[in-house]
Amino acid sequence: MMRFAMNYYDLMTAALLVIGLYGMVGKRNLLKKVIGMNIFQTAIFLFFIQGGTKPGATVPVWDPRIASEAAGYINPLPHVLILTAIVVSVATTGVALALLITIYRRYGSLEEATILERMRKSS
Amino acid sequence: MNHLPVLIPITLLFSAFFIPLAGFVKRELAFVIALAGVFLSLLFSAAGLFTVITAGEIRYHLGGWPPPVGIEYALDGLSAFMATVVTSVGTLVLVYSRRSILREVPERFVPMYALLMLLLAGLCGIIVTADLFNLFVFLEIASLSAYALMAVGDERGSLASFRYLMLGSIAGSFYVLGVGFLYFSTGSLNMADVAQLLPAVHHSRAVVAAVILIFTGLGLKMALFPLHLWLPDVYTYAPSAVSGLIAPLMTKVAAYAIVRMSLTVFQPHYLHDVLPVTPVIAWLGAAGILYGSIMAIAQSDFRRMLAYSSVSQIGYIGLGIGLANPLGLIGALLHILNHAFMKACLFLVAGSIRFRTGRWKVSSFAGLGRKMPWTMAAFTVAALSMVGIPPAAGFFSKWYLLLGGIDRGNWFFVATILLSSLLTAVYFFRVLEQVYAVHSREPSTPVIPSDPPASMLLPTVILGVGVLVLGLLNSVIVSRILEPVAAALK
Amino acid sequence: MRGRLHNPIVEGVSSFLVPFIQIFALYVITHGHYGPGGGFQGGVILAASMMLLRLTLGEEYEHRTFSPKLAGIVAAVGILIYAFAGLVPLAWGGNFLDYAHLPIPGLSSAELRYHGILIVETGVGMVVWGTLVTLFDHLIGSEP
Amino acid sequence: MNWLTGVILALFFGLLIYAESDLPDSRAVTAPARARVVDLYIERSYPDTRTPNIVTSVLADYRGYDTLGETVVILTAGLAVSLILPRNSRRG
Repeated sequence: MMRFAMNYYDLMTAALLVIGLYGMVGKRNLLKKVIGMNIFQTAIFLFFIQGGTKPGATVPVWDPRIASEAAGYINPLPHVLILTAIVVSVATTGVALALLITIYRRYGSLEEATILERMRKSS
Repeated sequence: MNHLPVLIPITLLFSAFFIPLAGFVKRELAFVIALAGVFLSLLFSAAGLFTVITAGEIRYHLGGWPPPVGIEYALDGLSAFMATVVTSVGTLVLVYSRRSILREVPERFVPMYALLMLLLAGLCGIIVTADLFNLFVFLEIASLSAYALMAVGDERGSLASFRYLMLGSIAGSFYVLGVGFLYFSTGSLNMADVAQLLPAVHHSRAVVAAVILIFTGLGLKMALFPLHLWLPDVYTYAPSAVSGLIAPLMTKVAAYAIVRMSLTVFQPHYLHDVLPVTPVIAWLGAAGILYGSIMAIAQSDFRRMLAYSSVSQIGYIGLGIGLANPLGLIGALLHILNHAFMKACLFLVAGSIRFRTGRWKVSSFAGLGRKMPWTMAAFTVAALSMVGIPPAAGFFSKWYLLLGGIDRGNWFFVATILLSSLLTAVYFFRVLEQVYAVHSREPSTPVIPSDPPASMLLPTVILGVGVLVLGLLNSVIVSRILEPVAAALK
Repeated sequence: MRGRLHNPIVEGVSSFLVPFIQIFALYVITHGHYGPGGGFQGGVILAASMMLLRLTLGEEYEHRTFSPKLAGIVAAVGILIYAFAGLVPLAWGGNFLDYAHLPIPGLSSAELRYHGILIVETGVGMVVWGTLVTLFDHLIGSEP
Repeated sequence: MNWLTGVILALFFGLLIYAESDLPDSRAVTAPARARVVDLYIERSYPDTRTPNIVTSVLADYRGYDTLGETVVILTAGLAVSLILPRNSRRG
């Protein structure tokens, strides 16, 4: 039976992913594309983290009362994967901003149309 | 000595870590460490290839933990073959790059070599890994260094590289989202493990979405036909040494990842009968072949022409993968090898012309045949091989693709391959004619162009000769390395 | 950064706070074993304290204490710590990154792994610290 | 151009909803995401590494190579920015 009553997180993930993709593809300003990229990557973090939750489970830090009873802790693996994805997102944004600075210094604008037009004029 | 799988990327990583430190001491050390690192990695890859051929697959548990718990490296015929291709072309282009970088981007010599090594390490990491998420991490290492390396050539390189960064980050995010769906459906990240768990959830919608997302992401990285928009600008405005390294390798490793996905993770019949993934790749590849060749004919800038010819050659590889039969796969893998050598040679020729004359418009190549004899000889060999003239390697990979197409019984693909050889001939003979037949109109060109210095000329010629040698050796390569790999498709 | 106005209150408070921020950062790095924390988070806090000084006390002063060259060296040394923590077990019969084969005498394999993780976390902390300060200097650095 | 982006976004949204409707509910005890690997992590993490924080033990030990790659990603970003934006030599 298709679980149509989708939980709230899946809907929010899909919405954020689409907003982020729109930001990257639809927007003409380069900085807004970078912001769109960040929204897109944050939505992926949400998707992974909410996939790892369990009802009534605590933070995955070993404590004697729960000991190694698996149902007591939430799933640690998505958290590990997301730490890596966050670092990748920071690195990509850093390089993107560096590129934006060189583009702005050379062409004086971040609007894609003006840049292309100035580029055509200068070549 | 079964540490081979991890030694291939690790040697590159260590040389990348030492370069910044050495750079503080003496600038020239950066090049020496880089060359040593890539050559050592080439030795390990060759040793790995030999061990795999004789003794079979090597499985390596990182951190000492067995697969589902830890990350696993697997060196089999396919990955050892790819690692050798990447490190051999990498070594040759690195030898070439010193003078070219000193000419074009002199003041950033140290970070340049550190990033070149990280790029190669990322590519080797993708090739050797058998873990889905680990592939994403090394894909990002390779991509990040490629974004930066391509932005420092021409002044228009920054915008081209920014667009490539946008599309590359979309590709990476699609891939990791697909892996996420796979993980939540099967519960494991190890490729072999997921392959066993998949049949149980074959018809789950999450797995279908995962297939679509993963193949779209890797297709974007591979610049398969409709997803190739970032490629022409980036290869045109990158420094010549960088495009000489990235053009032959980066898209091929993405193609390898697609082959790895279709062979190891998702069973070939699943991608052909249940989900029409391989037919779509085949048709996109065929369309890419034609589109790339036609656009290449229309170009006047030599590097942009090579970029569009790359799009069409990647179409061949996509077609080979899409045919999903042993002959097609052998054709695709052999074309990855041949095209890596051919495209590296062509881009190094472009870099040599730019190094000597600063020109890249094909119309201005008049009379270079006499003035740069050795470079143009290498160019001729590579051009003939691209067109598919027998003794050179290019003919044999197209031959296997033709057999694959016939075996599949799709005559449109066969016609596409034959037609595109003609189209390729058109734009390469146009350059050859310019280089040899046309006399340079200006009486004495301001700079008397002659062959570039030995450190640039030797790699170009070796690649040219290599294209011929690969042609002669193709039967050995196919029977010893590629046939066992393609057997999985039976 | 350009034309920075010397404001004694801002300078005083920030130079007073920075040491405590840095100690907290070291706590976060080493606390990774027992709770949320670890190399990345600690390294970022360390880098943030450097950035605070660069913003308030101006680059000239800061470059004397933590120059971009030193940031590069710290990052390189950090990654080498991590890489050698992976390479050393190879010589003692383990696989790459197998802390149980680290040559620290007198520790059971579990404690060896415990200390292996600590070494690795400090390496990561140094890399993140050095790299983020380099990123800050290049992105915020004035026109070349 | 924007009708094409509209089509792409609509297809993408449809794909996500289509996929998430069939995602195994991670709350269920038998969810595959847990059964296969994660229960091993939770049970063996403390005995194996004596570190209470299971995330750190998975991050640095079980999947330590991912974190090495991650640290190299940060290093690549630092080198990339220092390549794209050359610092003026005055400040070394």
